Amino acid sequence: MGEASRISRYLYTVIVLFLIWLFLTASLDPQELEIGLLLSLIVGAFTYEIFTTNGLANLNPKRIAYAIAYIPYFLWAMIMANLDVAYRVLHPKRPINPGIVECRTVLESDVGKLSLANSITLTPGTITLDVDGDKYFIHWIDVKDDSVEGASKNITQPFEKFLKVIFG
Amino acid sequence: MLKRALAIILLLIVGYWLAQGLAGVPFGQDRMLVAQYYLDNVKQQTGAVNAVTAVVVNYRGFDTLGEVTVLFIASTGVGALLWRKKKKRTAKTEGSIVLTTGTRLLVPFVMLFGAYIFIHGHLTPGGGFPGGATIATAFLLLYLAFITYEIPHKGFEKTEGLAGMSYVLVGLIGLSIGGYFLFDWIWQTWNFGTENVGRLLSGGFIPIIYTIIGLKVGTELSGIIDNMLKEEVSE
Amino acid sequence: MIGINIYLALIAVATLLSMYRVFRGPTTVDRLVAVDIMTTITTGLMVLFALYYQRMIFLDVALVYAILAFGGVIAFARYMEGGL
Amino acid sequence: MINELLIIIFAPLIAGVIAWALDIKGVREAIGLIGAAIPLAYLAKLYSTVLNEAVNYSVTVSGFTLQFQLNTMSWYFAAVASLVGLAMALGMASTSKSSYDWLFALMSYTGVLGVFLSQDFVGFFLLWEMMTFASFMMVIRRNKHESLKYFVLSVIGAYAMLIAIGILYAKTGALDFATIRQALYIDASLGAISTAETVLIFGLFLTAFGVKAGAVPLHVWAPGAYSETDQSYTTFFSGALSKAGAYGFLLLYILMGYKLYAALGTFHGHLTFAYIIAWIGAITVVVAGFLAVLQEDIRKLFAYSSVSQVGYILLAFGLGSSLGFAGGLFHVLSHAVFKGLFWLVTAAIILQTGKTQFKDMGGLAEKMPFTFAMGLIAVLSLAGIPPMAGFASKWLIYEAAISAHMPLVAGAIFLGSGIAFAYVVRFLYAVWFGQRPSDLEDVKEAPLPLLIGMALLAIPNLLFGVAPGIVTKYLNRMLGGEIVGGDYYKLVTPTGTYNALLVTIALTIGLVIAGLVYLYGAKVRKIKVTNTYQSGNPVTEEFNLSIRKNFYRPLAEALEFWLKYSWDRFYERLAGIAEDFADSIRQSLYNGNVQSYSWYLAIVLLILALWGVL
Amino acid sequence: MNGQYAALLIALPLISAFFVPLLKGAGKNAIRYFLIAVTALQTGIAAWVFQWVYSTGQPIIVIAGGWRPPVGINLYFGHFAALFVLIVAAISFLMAVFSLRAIEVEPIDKYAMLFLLLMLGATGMIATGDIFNLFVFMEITAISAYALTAYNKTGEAAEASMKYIVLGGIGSSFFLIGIALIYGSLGTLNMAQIAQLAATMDPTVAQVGLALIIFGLAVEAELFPLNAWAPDAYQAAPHPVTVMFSAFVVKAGLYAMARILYLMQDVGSWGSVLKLLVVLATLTVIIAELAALRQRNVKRMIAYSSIAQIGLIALALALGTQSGVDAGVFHMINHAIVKAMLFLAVGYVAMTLGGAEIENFRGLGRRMPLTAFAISVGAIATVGIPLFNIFWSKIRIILATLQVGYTWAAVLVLTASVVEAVYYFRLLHTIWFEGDGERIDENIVIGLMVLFLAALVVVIGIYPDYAWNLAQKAGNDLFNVAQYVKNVPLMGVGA
Amino acid sequence: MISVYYFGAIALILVGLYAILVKKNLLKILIGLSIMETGVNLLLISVGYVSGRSAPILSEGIGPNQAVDPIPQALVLTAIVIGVATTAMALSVAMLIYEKYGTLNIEEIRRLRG
Amino acid sequence: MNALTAIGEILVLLGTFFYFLSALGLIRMPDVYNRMQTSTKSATLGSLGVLVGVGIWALGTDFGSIPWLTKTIVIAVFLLLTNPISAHALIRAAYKSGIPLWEGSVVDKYREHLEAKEREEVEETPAEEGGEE
Ligand code: NA
Ligand code: NA
Repeated sequence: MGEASRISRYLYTVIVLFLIWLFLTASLDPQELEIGLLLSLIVGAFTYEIFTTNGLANLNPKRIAYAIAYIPYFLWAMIMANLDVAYRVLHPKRPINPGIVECRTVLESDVGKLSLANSITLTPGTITLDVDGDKYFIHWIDVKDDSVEGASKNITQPFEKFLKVIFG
Repeated sequence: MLKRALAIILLLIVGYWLAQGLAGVPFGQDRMLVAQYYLDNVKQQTGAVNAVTAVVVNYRGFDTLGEVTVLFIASTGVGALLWRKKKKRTAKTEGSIVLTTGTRLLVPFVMLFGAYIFIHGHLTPGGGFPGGATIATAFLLLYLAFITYEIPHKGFEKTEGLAGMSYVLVGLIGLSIGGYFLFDWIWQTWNFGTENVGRLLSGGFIPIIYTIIGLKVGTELSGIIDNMLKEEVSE
Repeated sequence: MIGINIYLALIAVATLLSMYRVFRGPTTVDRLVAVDIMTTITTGLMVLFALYYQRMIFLDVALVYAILAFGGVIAFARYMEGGL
Repeated sequence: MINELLIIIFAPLIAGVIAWALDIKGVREAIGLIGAAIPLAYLAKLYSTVLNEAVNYSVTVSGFTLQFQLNTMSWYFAAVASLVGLAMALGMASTSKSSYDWLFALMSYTGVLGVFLSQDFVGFFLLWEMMTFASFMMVIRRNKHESLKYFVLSVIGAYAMLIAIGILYAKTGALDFATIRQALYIDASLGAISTAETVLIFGLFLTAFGVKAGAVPLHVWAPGAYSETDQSYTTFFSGALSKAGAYGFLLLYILMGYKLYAALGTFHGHLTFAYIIAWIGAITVVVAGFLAVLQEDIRKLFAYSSVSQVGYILLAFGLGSSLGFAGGLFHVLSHAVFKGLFWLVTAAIILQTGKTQFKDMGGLAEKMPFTFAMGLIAVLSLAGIPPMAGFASKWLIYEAAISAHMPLVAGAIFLGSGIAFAYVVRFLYAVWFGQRPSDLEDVKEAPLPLLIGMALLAIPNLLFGVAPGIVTKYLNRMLGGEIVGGDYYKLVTPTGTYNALLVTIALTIGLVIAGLVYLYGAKVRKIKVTNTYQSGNPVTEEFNLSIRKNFYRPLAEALEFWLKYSWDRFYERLAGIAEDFADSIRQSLYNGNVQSYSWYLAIVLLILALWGVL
Repeated sequence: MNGQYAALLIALPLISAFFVPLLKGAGKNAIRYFLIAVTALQTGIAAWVFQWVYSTGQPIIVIAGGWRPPVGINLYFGHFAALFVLIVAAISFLMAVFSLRAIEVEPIDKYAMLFLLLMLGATGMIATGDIFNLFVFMEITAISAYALTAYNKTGEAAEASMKYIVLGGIGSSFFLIGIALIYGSLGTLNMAQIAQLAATMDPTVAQVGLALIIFGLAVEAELFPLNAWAPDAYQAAPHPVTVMFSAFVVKAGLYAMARILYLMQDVGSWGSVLKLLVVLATLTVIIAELAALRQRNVKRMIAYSSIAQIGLIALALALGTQSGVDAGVFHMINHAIVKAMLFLAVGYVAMTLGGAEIENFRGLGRRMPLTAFAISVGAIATVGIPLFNIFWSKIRIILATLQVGYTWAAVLVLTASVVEAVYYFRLLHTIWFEGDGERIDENIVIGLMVLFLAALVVVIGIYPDYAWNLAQKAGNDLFNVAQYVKNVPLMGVGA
Repeated sequence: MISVYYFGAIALILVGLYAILVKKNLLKILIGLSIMETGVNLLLISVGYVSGRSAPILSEGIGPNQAVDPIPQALVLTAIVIGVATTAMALSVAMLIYEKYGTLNIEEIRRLRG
Repeated sequence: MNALTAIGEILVLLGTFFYFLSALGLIRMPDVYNRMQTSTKSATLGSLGVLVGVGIWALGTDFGSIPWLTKTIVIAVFLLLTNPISAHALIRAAYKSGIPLWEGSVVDKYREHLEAKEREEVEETPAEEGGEE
């Protein structure tokens, strides 16, 4: 995926920053809005180069829709993960069977990989140890299948269908 | 072992003594004298809602000028002590894609938030120093994630200097307009923002000074980090 | 606010347990993990305090704290990985 | 109009500075001489005024009022000093080629005069220090070790004086002599100043003045310092500067005599504090005398001799009677003139021969007849042979000791005289008579200025020897009573009478007879140097005794037990211990470990805490 | 001009220090000359303030931000501050000139900044009228001093700096605790108001607070045994910086100690604090003199000597009498001049001959006569020979000490001074009467500076009245707290 | 009555001082220094606390008589920055020492003494 | 007491409970890897609960306002993003600083990967360094 134009990237950054500003202040006071916009413009100017490669393309409605849909899915997975934790922590025998397994991902974008890694970390029994290209090394508290394919199926694939659309 | 025992005995006695002294300053009692004056007058005298900020920048602005100076000294001192003709980062491993990408996403936000902190100094807790520290954290993250990252040194040093000069200049303008060094001429002479107390564009020169401080602290702390993370390259 | 004591008790116990891990180690990373947990818990505690004192402005403090703590943890983690 | 007192005091210094700054041969000496002569001239001019009333002058410096006064006593001391000072300048015109010497010699001259004229402790101390500093500068140029000794002892003395002055100031609130004297007089009955404090002040002053006077055991600097400088300067150094110490003792009487009496009482009928001074003097006379005898170096000999002679003055003052004072004061004058003369003679010898050891000298009487004559006068005066000034003063002291019922002290005077005779005889013979070493064949008479200087000092030796009444009459006036009776030529004390004129006449007749016998009687036979030793036996070190070398070695062997105990070595060991102590403090306290340093902080905190908690 | 413009004494060094990074491109010499220009200007302003204060007899009260004390922070340029700020500026100017040659260590721009801020810190410490502001300025001074101590970047320099940091850090922490106690008890930080209210303080709080503040400041003021950092720092720091340490940094600490001491004289335990200080000061003199005795490194030797003199000043200031304070202030002036000259000369020798070991001083009298002359004048003056300036202040101190009845202290201090005489004597002998060597061309500018200082030493020695007069006025400013309180235009908050 | 805050503050101060007095590693000593500074800051803040009152930010219904003392808070802000500055200096000095001496054991960092 | 406060309070309660679980995991798990497994997740979820809970709760009070919720959401999102990154950084640090896996661990693919990579580098020495940037 090639880089978007500078203007597109800058505008995208400013928009995101201004949205964050709105959340931070949650105020429609024109003074806040003016200063917020000014600061977004300034900070954006310094940071857009590292912030985004896609620029405004990220605001594609399909992506946003998938992203919104991803939230409940992910939250559910996370709550499950925590119940799993509760079980393991509170169980007197500490039923664990840990190890480091390798998975593969189909995701290509950096942000996509980051989201996948974070999702893995926050969901049942897994933490991303390292990412090298398309290889994910994952510490798994209860190793069920130590082959690459088996692990991928268990760990990465459930998230990828969303993330593939959101981040490419 | 004996040394440790002696140290403990000694410290217990000293601690008891300090406690004795503190017993004369009962916890939670209202002993405000000057402070009550601040609380009673802060809004109309300085335009700030945050009394701490008013104290820091306005009533005791002289301290803050000193504080800025202290940090400047530290930055200069670290730069001087770790000065090398050629230097380079020595980190061995690059951060993983998780860290680098996370940093990319976070840096603009952290910087914006830093600016938010110092621009709202007169309304909320915070101000130039936490704001500056937040901004410096953004640079720290860049350093941590990318082993090849370097701050634009020269620009930062000049920013530091300019920010410091601006602070003193604001004070000197006060001296020439109001007759006193560090006089808040925006609030007290121009009466700018007096109808606005509690909103962003108020607080006299506090937002200006906090912006200056925020920039200065941000660049200084980043400079310190930069100096500490680099080692001499022998050639 | 029926439960404020319960929350505080839970948080206090959690902090104490983490503290135990901080002192106990055995490895530096163990301590770091415990510190990381503690900072997360403390962020939550600050937010709770904001509610308790009915001061929204404390939320900004919590966020600053979270940012600085994150920077600190990453710095130590990277250092443990093999130098900065 | 600049005050005359200021001119008297500062003329030498100003001349010295100018001479030093110009540094032109000839001009330097001329200016120095003028500067050295001015005080004497002014003192002479003011003589009659002083007899009637004191001349005062005061100036304020840094909030301190400096008072100067020319009264009968200060005139006397100043006159002695300026006489010697002029002689010194004359001597230096011959012996010293250095503007450095001129500067500091004249500076010390100013210091001495200032000390005598000061009427308050600030000026006194200031000028005392100037005098010390300048004399130190004269020594340091030539010898480090000796100057270090002088320096350390001077500093000790100075600080002791400073503390004493300070305590007095704290107790009386004054720094001028008149008020202090008054206050102490009153306090003698009130007793607000405790005995311990009084003793402390006394002890401190004793130390301070004792150092300068060279009193045993504080004398260790003196032999070295006196000998390791320009000998013309030593004329002044030993002749006048050491008198400042003696003057200090006198000052003690004036300022705090009554208080000391009240505090310390009497001992065997004598004032206790005076008794101490007397014994210090007596011991100095004897110890330094013995040491003088044992010297092989002409300068060292006279150095010890000087110490010993100043002892007489202290001894006299310590008798505590008017007669004692009269004797001591007289001896101030006579010692100044005869010892000054001695040093000029020594300067001449060293200048002309380049030698300082007795063993290298001999038979110089023929080569330097005038100098020899002067030396003879000095010898006679020092040995206390009438009709020299030295006899008159010693006689007075002796009489005073007898009438004060201090036989042991009187014995010391007697013993001292005997010892003095022993060493001057050696000087007389070893230098002037006997075989002349071959390398001294070309020796010439000393240069003219030096000779004039000698003459300047020789005349008073004779004059006040023949007419001691001139001095005693003045002293009577100074001390306020008919203490020594008689006329110009006759001294009458409660226990004896000395008619100088009679003695002079008798002696002159005797000398004339002896001269005739010498000219027409015995024929001197010249023999080879080698023949003088041991009847032809091989010369070995053990038995190599001659008047010129190890002459008094048997005495040294006899005194061996005592000589083991050298004050020098004692002080050196003391200094060594002090330095080792300093080193151990340095190494153990500042051990370089920041943790130890942190402990120091913690300990201070602990002390603060304990002080708060307890 | 309005008296408020005395604030320029703070503003100028600050803005100049901040300007240096912008000047970096212009080259090293530009920075050096800039430093000289700024310090010269600062000296000019200080002279103007001095002139103002001493001609009107009234202090200048700079009111920061226009907030009258105790609401705002005020600077108090009384007779003491006006005099010492001038000394600070003048010595800084001389050292800026000296730095032209003495500083070869990179980076010069940072040196210039730290240099200016060290000057600023001392100026602020002397001028401020607020106790916490004093802490801030103390830290400015201390931290720039830490950096400058290590500036040579040798192992020794770093070591010295580390010691300074650790001890200074402990000291400042406890100082701050003291401030917390006093603030907690009185609710104000303004010095004048503290003095006004001191009598009303809880006695225990007052005692602990005062003790802690004095403890903290005593570290900066180099009182034994809190001074262990000092010889190392003096030895390792660049020569101009050593001069500044000795001439005014430590003086600022001493001043602060004395100021707070006298402000709180209504506090119950005041007398015992004084006694404790007298003991510490006496010990400082004795130990420092002993430690100097066998030093082989002349710079270090003079450092110890400097500490001893500081002890003497502290002794005078701790006597609790007007005459003691006057004497102490007088000694501060004299010591600043003499030690500036000594360290300057010794530093110059060390630079030229490659070290400050005693061996380097052999035959100095022939090799570098002017410098040797300066060292001699300094040594003689320090020992307290009359007709040199220190004599007058030393004797004043001794008299004041005895007046209060501390005979033992006077005796001990003077006894220790004998030791001082001995080691200076040795140094002088080494310089003038030992060794030999080629004549070296001495730098004319440094020579002029040295001569100027030597002339001051002698002029004050011969005519001490003017300086003594200044010292008395400054001492009165320090001692007469009632007058101080009256001079500060306190608004009616609380009291 | 000594409050728990005072107690904590004193404890921190003493712990920091203990580290300085006992630990051999320079970095540990510097950490001790930092702990001590933290304790002092806590103490300062505690001194300014007034029971039942809120932060001195006069918004959200907090009036001049419902706020705690703002001064100690302002002071602590300054003190913290000063502490940071000191620590930064100390660390770079420690780095320099390590570079020159090859150790951080303070018993071996003793070239200057006596 | 209204619905918002009730929801908020329940969320806060759940959040603090997960905090407790997280800390318990720190104590109970046998090695640093497994401790992270249990604690990171629960701490993050706990924060989510507490933060959003407080935001909602505040809306139901008389002093509450929308900014309460938006601000807490910002903080929550921040933690959601950063906590796993910290965990990742920490576990990598643990592994790279040589802390061995728990003795009961069944597999270590990462070790194999690293060893393979090392062999590759040894074989083709001038190969470029593995940077993903
Ligand atoms: Na975190
Ligand atoms: Na986490």
